[in-house]
Amino acid sequence: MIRVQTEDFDPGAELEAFSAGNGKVGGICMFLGLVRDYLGDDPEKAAQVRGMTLEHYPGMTERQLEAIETEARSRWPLHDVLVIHRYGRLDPGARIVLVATASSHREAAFQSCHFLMDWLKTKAPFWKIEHTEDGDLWVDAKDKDDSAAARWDQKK
Amino acid sequence: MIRVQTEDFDPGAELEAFSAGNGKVGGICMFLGLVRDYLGDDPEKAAQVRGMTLEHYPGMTERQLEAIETEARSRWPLHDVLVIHRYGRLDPGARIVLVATASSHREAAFQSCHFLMDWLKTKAPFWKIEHTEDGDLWVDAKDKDDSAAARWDQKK
Amino acid sequence: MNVLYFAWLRAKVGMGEERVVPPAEVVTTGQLVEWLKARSDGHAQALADLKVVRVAVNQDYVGWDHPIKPGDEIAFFPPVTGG
Amino acid sequence: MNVLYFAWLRAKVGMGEERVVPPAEVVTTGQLVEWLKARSDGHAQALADLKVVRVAVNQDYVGWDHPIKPGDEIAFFPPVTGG
Repeated sequence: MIRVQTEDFDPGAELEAFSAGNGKVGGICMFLGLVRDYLGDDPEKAAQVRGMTLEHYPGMTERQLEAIETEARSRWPLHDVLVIHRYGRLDPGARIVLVATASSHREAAFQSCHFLMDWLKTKAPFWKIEHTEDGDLWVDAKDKDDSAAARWDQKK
Repeated sequence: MIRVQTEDFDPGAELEAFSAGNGKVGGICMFLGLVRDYLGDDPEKAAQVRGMTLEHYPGMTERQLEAIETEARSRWPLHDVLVIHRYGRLDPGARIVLVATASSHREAAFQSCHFLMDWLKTKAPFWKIEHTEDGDLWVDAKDKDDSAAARWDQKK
Repeated sequence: MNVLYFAWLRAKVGMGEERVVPPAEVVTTGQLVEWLKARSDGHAQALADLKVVRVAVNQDYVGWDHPIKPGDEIAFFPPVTGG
Repeated sequence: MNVLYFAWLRAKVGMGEERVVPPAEVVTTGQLVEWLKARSDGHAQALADLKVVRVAVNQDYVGWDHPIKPGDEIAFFPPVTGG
């Protein structure tokens, strides 16, 4: 299931609903992405980020996320998939994204969750603008996100 | 943090406490292992497992899990690590194990969580006995668990 | 056709959406870019370096030689940074 | 020294723990196994195939040539199946 929303979500409640009652599920892998309080890759630039705003492309976002979910389900035997992605203004520490996968086997759960995050990072039309002491900065896409996503092409 | 216990745990509450207040955490990866209701690798043998009992080696379990946590922290930049493993009698669907890692970067969170589960599977002294319609069966260790753990040796 | 701009492209163009009717010889995404760049300095700046611009037609990623036709929804935006 | 058995080894030996005082020439885990096997049919069965037996001395995994001494805690168990 795909959800794109401005509202916060409760990872515990989502997890509880996600795993409920399917006796074939042996493992659930979940990834939770949060707004960090520092810029770029340097934790020493702490407390410089006052928050961020996530813009997205309504319609295309859902379409791309559904395509990514379909791809994951075709590659691994999954009982369930959940992707929640927020947009709008987010404070430091806020939840941005949750991806969860349920499978009979831990390896499938881990790999599919990792795959979903990597593909989401490079294919879902979201853009971040960081609100800092020095003004607003559009976040640049990272080469390492492209290479993280590309490794799944090789494994196909 | 390592916890070995008979009591159930609340993954949502654990996750909430785990991630609270560290603005440097950008990603949390969590794995939750559950008791499946079927035997071996065949979901068609459904509803044959009436539960299982997990035996462990008190003292050595905590010692080995702490060593695994230390190893994970030496390999990846982690802000926090949580491992909860239950023992005793567990019904189908029950939670067995929770592993969570928090890092500034999603790749480190994913890899370290995966590593912890793989090593835990081959190094933590737990043994499962499945209670089935046909009696009690000690679960055999799987070669694929050994090879899953071994790949982290190569990456070291 | 309907043209959408996101993130810093929207800021540079000065709007998020516009309806345009390019001449009949504009039949690919690449040709549309060239035609749009002549509309204003903002357009020209936003679309100056296509290495940092992605294009989608009807919400699917496409290349710069992809065909376009009246009624299409065409979106220009930077490489994505979600997750 | 204190010897512990877990899982099906415990079931075969018929107890989870025993205090033993092997003769002075028993100085490795492998020698201890041979000496224990003579104690009962249950011991012999439990320790018959060391390919499916693991040994820990003082709660660390060791091999079959690991030294042992009085006061050690020595545990025998099958390959682990937790997680």
